[in-house]
Amino acid sequence: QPEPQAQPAPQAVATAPQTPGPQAGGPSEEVQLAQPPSTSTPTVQPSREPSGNGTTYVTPLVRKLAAEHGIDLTSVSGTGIGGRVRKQDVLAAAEAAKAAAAQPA
Amino acid sequence: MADNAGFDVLILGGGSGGYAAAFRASELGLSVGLIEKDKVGGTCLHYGCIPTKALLHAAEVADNSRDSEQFGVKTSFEGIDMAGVNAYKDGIVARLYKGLQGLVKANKVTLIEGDGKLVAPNAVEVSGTRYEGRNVVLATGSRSRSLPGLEIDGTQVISSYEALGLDRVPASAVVLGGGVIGVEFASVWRSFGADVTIVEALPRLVPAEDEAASKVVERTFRKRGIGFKTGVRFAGVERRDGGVTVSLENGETIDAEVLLVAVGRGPVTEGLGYEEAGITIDRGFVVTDERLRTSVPGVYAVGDIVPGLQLAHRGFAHGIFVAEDIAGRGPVPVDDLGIPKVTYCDPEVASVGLTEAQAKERLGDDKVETLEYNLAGNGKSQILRTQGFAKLVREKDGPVIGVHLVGARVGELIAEAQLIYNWEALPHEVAQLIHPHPTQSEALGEAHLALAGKPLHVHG
Amino acid sequence: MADNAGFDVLILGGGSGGYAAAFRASELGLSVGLIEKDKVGGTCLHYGCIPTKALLHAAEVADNSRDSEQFGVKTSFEGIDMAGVNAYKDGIVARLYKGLQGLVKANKVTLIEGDGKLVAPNAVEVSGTRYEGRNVVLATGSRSRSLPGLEIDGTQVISSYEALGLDRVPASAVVLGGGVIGVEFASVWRSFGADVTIVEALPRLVPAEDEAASKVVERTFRKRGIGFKTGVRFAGVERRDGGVTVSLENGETIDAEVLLVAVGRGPVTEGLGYEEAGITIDRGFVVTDERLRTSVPGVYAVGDIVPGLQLAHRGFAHGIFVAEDIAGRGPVPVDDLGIPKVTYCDPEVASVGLTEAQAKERLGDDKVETLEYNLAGNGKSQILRTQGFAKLVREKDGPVIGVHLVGARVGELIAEAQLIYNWEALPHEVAQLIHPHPTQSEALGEAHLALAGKPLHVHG
Ligand SMILES: Cc1cc2nc3c(=O)[nH]c(=O)nc-3n(C[C@H](O)[C@H](O)[C@H](O)COP(=O)(O)OP(=O)(O)OC[C@H]3O[C@@H](n4cnc5c(N)ncnc54)[C@H](O)[C@@H]3O)c2cc1C
Ligand SMILES: Cc1cc2nc3c(=O)[nH]c(=O)nc-3n(C[C@H](O)[C@H](O)[C@H](O)COP(=O)(O)OP(=O)(O)OC[C@H]3O[C@@H](n4cnc5c(N)ncnc54)[C@H](O)[C@@H]3O)c2cc1C
Repeated sequence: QPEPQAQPAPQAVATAPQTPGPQAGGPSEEVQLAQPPSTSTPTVQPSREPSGNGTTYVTPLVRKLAAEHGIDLTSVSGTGIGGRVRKQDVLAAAEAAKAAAAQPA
Repeated sequence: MADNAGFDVLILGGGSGGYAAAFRASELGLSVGLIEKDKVGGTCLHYGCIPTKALLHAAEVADNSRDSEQFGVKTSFEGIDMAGVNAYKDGIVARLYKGLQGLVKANKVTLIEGDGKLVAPNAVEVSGTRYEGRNVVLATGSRSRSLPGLEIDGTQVISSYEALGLDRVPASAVVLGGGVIGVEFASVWRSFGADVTIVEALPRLVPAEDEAASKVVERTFRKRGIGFKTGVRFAGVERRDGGVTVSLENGETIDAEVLLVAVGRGPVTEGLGYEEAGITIDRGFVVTDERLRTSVPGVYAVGDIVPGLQLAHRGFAHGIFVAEDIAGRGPVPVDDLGIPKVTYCDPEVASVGLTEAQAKERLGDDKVETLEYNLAGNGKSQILRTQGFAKLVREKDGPVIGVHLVGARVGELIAEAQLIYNWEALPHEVAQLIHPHPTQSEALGEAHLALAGKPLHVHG
Repeated sequence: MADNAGFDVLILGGGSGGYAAAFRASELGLSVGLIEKDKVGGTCLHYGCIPTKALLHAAEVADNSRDSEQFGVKTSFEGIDMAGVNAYKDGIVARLYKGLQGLVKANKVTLIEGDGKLVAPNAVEVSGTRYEGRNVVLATGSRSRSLPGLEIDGTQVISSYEALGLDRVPASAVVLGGGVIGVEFASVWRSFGADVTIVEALPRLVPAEDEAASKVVERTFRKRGIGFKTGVRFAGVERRDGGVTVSLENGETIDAEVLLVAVGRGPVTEGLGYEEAGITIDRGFVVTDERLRTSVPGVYAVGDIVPGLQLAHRGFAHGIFVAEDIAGRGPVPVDDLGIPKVTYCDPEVASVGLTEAQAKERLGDDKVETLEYNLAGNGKSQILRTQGFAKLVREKDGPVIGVHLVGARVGELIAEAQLIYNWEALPHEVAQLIHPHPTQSEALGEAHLALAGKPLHVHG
């Protein structure tokens, strides 16, 4: 698809009149514009980093499934996008563990 | 269909709890008799959830019209046509009632119309006919309560039932009780133009909710011109021509056209043969174990007659649970804490799980972490011009154990929160996923991002 | 703050993708330079998501006022005050922009204002000054595309950019393109009173969505008086005094005041030194692997310049991912399929995961099960007088792999669906939990109940 000739170039964006709009009659909350609009009040400073395995992608449902089957998630290699551990990975690991246990000593 | 001599499941009361049990039991192949003396659908459909939410939507439309200029829409608001509002409300109810009646038929549930009385642990008598069931489910629901000595006369001193039938907007009203039903009517009437004053004995409005939610509701109500007196007890009411004078224990008096009594709902269990059949009753409620079994084998209870949250969807969950239990499916008991609650006033309040105070009481102050995300940072809420927050309560290093929301339309957001709570999600598990922009649901996403230590649109 | 000689992360473009990368990198202790030639916030905040959603809300208010009588609210709708609408819209943008600028400061991001050009894999030149970064993130976003030979003149033939700046409601408009942006503007203008005709070359409106969604949108648009021609290609436009005549390949012509070209957005990557630096470009887009690495080590790309969904929250997710990747956190890549999509016309369309057709293509016809729950059975949707559905697509005996919603306000419901999809929930895992009554979110609950084989309020 060729770039069209007369695209509104981003430059045009910057120079186009920015109508601030008639703010004079605005409701009183407009006055609060001077304040940064969003505030978050953590009553306790949240720990900056998640505890535990905060960077591995596990969903609560997978986590629970793993717990049910006694599977250590760090030992499971995920087949999901980017190595996500999926439910079926946990089930497969559980199967494998069962098979291994059934193996004659 | 079973003969009278024996349904698999015989259900007394066709409200949310009763009909849910009926449908589910029937799906599971059981024969079902459902006894209802009024209309299937019960309180929720006919005198509760549905008609009140229709009024609340009409109220929203009115507010929108009144405030339309701030959005650049030129409108003149000319008032409320109460006959029109009622036609709309009744139309919604009628339509859903029709649908529900169709479902009763489709599910092959035998509907037994009439006033039932338990005459044996396995039998209910209706207009002289005895119906038996291998299992009996009590689902007779609840009705408005009042205070000792305060008589509901239906015209000047009314309950939600009469309030829903009013053919006019009262010029002024005192609402006794600042819980769910009280604040919802106060909100509607205010939007319809009435002067409203809420009287609540506890120190805050919506006292069952997190304290932070009460604060926002109170602040917004104040702005909306809804009067309220909290921490004050009702002393008495004097009926006059064209109105009432309500007096409070602190000596104050308030004049109004009507007094709405919204101090809670009590179970409908009296005179129905329950105690005679040996069923343990406590302060009018039917006592059950967590599997909703009463003290008499084969007799279950569901819905508002079981102590706990009085909510239609709890009734549904109870009904489904009991049907599955009877069918031998071994379902998991319903946990009241995992049930989402919505208060539909403007602003809406929605929550699931523990409040901050409850969490601290259970786990200890230092084991609880909370985070409040202000809707001022949420684009879509700004567009709606609503204020409020999303507040998370988590067990330190553990899952989210409470979610509290305040603001326009937030009732729709608690469904997601409910999954988070019930699936015991950790904040970072939610934070990994990005909510659609720009929606109000982003507030939940941002709150989880922040609680997971990776705030995005958050001012410190 | 780093000297010019070396930021840890140097980001070119301060839109959703760029600023999210900046904030997250800074939280992780990295020094950040963010280059922006226009305004931080980019397309989404200033010319995209936010202003369009403000217009859509004004449109909702207008429709509500017009239709208020059916709710018993007496209103006379007197028209649109476009200056007022724009003041409202610009006020929202200004407020959020102020907030975002505050966040740039709070996050200690060095904002470099000006037009940047990549002059080496680790360097960007802005107004003659060279800035270096150990890592460079390209985030230059997208702009409206047109068709070959169709010139956007900014007054009669316009893009979304000019459409957002209009100081009047056009009496009539042809909208070229029935995708997200096209249907949103069509919806707004119709609510504002314009005659609108959409022209879409593909066989249906919102062609990226499930076919069932297109059907409801088309039916509702027809009722709303929005004209549309699908499966027809644009042939040309003739500019006249006071209007345009649009001709189609089938020989038809349509006269209108303006022609809005909404045929998609193309990446902004030309003339920025990308190819010269050795970065592989494909049809204008920057090619990356799933970790958003370009072909040149140390150079990443995020947001609309990366092929895939063009959505602000995908930009956020990309930005966060890249920052965490640079910080060595090993984050999990962003999966486009798990990103919720919302189209904010009336009725809204929202989805996540696969459409029915996509699922069948991937898994085979007999491996896919679907369920559509009609909003006619949903009390709250009835109260809002909206129509639509919740449709689930599941892998047979497996998880839910697609959720599709149509109806007023359903954009807020897709956040829950997104968890269901991304957490690979089975229908019965969702069905165990009961949604609050009466909400629109119940439709999702009912759909899962039905798909799990335990329908509650479902007509066969
Ligand atoms: C104003 C108001 C607003 C509400 N809003 C909401 C809301 O938004 N969301 C929500 O979740 N909940 C709401 N509720 C609560 C909700 O209505 C109840 O929780 C729900 O109806 C309880 O269901 P149930 O089946 O236990 O009882 P009910 O719905 O009360 O049903 C009991 C049924 O039993 C019948 N019955 C009683 N005795 C007999 C007898 N002897 N023989 C035959 N039939 C008998 C009754 O006629 C009735 O139909 C509201 C309630 C009120 C009053
Ligand atoms: C009308 C419309 C409605 C939309 N609605 C939605 C919606 O509701 N929801 C949604 O999710 N998405 C929506 N989008 C899409 C959304 O806006 C984009 O997906 C998002 O903005 C992409 O973010 P980005 O950071 O990749 O690019 P952009 O937001 O385009 O940001 C790129 C930034 O880079 C700057 N830049 C470019 N080149 C240079 C340079 N050489 N030097 C310095 N700076 C430069 C630009 O000025 C710009 O600020 C909408 C888009 C439009 C047009």
